[in-house]
Amino acid sequence: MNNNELQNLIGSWFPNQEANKVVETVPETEEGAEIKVPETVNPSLLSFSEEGSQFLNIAVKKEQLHDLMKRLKENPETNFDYLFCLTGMDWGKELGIVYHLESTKYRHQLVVRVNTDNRENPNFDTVCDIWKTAEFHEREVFDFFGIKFNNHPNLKYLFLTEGWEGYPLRKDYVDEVNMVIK
Amino acid sequence: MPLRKKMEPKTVNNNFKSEEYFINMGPQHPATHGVLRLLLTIDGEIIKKVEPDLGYIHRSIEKMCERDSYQQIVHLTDRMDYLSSHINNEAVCLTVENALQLEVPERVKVIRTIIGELTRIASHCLWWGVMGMDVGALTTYFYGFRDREMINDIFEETCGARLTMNYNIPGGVMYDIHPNFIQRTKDFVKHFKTKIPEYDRLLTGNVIFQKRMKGVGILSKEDAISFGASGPVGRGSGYSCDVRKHHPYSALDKVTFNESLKTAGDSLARYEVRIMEMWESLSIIEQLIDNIPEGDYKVATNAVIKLPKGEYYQKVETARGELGVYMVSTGTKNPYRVKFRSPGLSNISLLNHIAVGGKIGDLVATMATLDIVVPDIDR
Amino acid sequence: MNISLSITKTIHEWLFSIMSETAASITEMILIATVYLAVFAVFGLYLVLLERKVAAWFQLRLGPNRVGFKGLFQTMADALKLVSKELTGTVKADKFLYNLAPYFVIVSALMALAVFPFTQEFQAFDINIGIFFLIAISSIGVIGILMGGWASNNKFALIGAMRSGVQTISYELSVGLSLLTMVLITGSLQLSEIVEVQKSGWLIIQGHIPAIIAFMVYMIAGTAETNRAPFDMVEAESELGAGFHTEYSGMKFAYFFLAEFINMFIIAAIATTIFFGAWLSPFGITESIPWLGVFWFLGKTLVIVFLMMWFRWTFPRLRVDQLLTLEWKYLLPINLVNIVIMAFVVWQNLIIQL
Amino acid sequence: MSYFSNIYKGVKTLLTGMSVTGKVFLNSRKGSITQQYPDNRETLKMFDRFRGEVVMPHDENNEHRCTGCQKCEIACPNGSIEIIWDRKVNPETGKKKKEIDQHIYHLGLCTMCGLCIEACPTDAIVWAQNYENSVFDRSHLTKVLNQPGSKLMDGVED
Repeated sequence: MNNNELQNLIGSWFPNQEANKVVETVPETEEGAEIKVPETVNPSLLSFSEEGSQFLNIAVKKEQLHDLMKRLKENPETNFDYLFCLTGMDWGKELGIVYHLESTKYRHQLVVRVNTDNRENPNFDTVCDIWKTAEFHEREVFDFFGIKFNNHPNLKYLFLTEGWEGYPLRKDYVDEVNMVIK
Repeated sequence: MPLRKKMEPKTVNNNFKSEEYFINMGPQHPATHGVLRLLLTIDGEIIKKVEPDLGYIHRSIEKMCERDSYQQIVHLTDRMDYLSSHINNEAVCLTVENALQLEVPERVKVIRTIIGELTRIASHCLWWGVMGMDVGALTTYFYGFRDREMINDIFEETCGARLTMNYNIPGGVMYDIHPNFIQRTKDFVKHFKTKIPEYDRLLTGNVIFQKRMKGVGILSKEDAISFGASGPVGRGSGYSCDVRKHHPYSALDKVTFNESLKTAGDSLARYEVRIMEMWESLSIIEQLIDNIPEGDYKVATNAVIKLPKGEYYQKVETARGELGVYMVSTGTKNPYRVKFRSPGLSNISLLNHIAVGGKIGDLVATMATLDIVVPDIDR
Repeated sequence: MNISLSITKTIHEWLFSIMSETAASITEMILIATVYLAVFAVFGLYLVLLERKVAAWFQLRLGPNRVGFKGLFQTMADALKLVSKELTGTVKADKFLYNLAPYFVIVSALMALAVFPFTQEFQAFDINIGIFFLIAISSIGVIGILMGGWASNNKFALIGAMRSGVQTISYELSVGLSLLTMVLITGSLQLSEIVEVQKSGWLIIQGHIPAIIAFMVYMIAGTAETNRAPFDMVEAESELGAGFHTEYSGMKFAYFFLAEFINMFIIAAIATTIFFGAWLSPFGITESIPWLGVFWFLGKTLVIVFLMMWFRWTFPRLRVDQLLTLEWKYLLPINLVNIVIMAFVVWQNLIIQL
Repeated sequence: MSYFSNIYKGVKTLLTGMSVTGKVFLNSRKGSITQQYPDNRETLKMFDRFRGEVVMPHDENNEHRCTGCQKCEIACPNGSIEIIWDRKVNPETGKKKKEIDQHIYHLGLCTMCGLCIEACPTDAIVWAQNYENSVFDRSHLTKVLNQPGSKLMDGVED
């Protein structure tokens, strides 16, 4: 499936109803795929972009993250069964996660991003019930960005020692002793 | 910040059943290949739970990349998966070249591919030796090293270093290949073709080894995909995940080779995939070594490389699996964020899944077939 | 040997002339024990050197070649180093058992040496239950290993010790039964008599097929008895670090180490005595010079020791359950059938006598 | 019957394995792959591209090619190179010219990546094939590459 088709299909899962209303009644059938009107996508839930990246990017609200991911994996047309990269990001004001997905069946790739501007207590839903590899990668993100994952089975420091202060990969992390800044 | 506080060991809270006990395998343990620590919950000899505790060799290479220029990042990747350092370098260089839309000469592509495949063989040689050692046949180690030394000599002559070569630079390779390179490589290929059958006779066919490996540490294809297994670990489970096939880079689209696949998913399958891969790498080298095109060995880049604003992702197949480089640039001379998707972290995460229910000996053998390099996991 | 024999005879007569009979025989025993101890401690060190050299030659290496001529004093230097090292131990170890274990292991190893007939005369004790004594003694050593592993207060050591217990208890069955097969021919447990029987052909030739099977079973079980690769579950350095002697250092570790090599020598020496005619030369070529027997004995033993080293440096290690499978599903049934075959051979007098 | 064929096959594979090691054992006199390092210093020759340490070659007039442009210092990822320089007046032309005072190289920090030598526009620094870098004190690893009293070769411009 190329990027356009993917965009249409995924967009159809989040039809544009009134803003702020959490989509609960997603259409069960896949007929929505044929309707080629991207404007139907609810812009407050989902937005697409291909700018500055070789993949199709989906920015999703964190409330919709788990829902979207589950559908991406389980829908037979998308079938994104391989999470090949899970990256924590510090965008300055916001913290976020970038998921790189691939389908081992169709070999199409997709990037899903989710951001939050809550730097004190950032949290997202875990996806490790969807892809088991996410367990360790989410723990890595938890180590270095302090992003918490709801429902994660074993969320504790993976690399850092217990009681480490600060989140080393955030941009505002300071450590005069160990960091050499050029 | 006081350093002392950071050095305190992690405390462990486990609720045991009465028969179960707890063993701390590592960080200094012969089978963990470095400083990996495994917290084992054991019932007699049966493994109940394996919990890897990582970070003993974490150097925060990703953070260091954020302060380094694009040329300087390359040499840091040598220190991640030091057994396939050339391929790691290549991954970063390809990312930068793609971002700059720089077309490197054909000669560079071929050189990179040949050295990459030699790296893969060298890595598998070492793995084979260590694999034998982990199951108790100590002699294999030296036989593996004998053949690996020849590759290291080739590297030293051309790249100037044996392990952390830093031979790739964005835009090409650092020097042209040494005049002896082609002859030495051919000699090696000839030599090694007689040695792989010897490997098979010494270890693969051995009845004890077969018994140790067959049906141990079974990983199904679905789990392999879900755990993000890549490289020989994934291919041993019948999961076609060779980046060289699916997303060919450098000169790999010009050669023909088979993807080594086994469907059993046990330790023996992973072992056999690596042995098959050595044959495939030899065939790739043979296809390319006589046809290295003439031309420049690098194209000039600016002294200060600035990537256009955007995000770049490049995956390559290292000896251990899929290495991804995710680079975010804001247009300055340093990357905004670099993430290395290392094959080791995904592969170690499935250890608990496949080792539970086996014996301590099985755990060691299974871990050896995962081919762990700890700096690659920790970065 | 006449000179040395006359020396021993002189000492013997002198001892009995200056003190009472009881005191003299006790002194004599102590003297013999001291000589054995000294000789076999050094011999054990050279076995270690041999192992290291052989390993090196199997592994494309050179082996120790620095200390002394071609490295001949390497293990001596190592022993000196070990003597001078601090004896460390764990805080919560059971001190008494912890300290006792190495002596237990080394003493039980040395005790077995007493009965070997190095030549016709050169045998410290010729008891009439020689083989029985050897089997009994060789399985006592495991108690020392169990004690050491248990008392160390270390889980790796404990696992190693428990594996050792399981292994020795299983495999001493096969050792015993394979020797029993040969006893059917000799009809005696006394080692000197067994050698006497072999004057008309070594037992491995006399007993032909069942003897060869018994020898193979004995070699496998004997390698397992000494806890050497491919049966080194006890140490299994890639699994347990150092196994039962993880917490031992210095001389106590050296005792364990030495005992392992002396045990290997004992297993090979038993095989030599039972299967290959002890000090008898092939076809009686040096029968006229009886003291050459010691060289024949050592030569045959070292060939078997080399075979065990060859095993060690070639094969991967078995898993602990496969170890038991091998014993109880393969070696033991084969052994039992083999005894029946041997009994048939002896009954029908199918023995090959030269 | 498979019981006996298993035993037969098993023993056969074991003997095959032993034949491999046995062959090596018999050829052990010439097959050794180890080197006896301190003894073979004379014959141990590194490849000409071997990265041992960074040196600055001087000619017979004690002149080097370093103009003090500091490109190597910038290229170095670890801060192994520090250049102390000054502007001095050339007595013949009367022009002020950059001249190095000390080219300091911390071998202990160097990762042998070769970026400094790539960056050098005048080939003033090159790799040396020295492989014996152990010293008794860490401070010995900090080296000044330009010899005392040396000066810039004529005609070298960056």
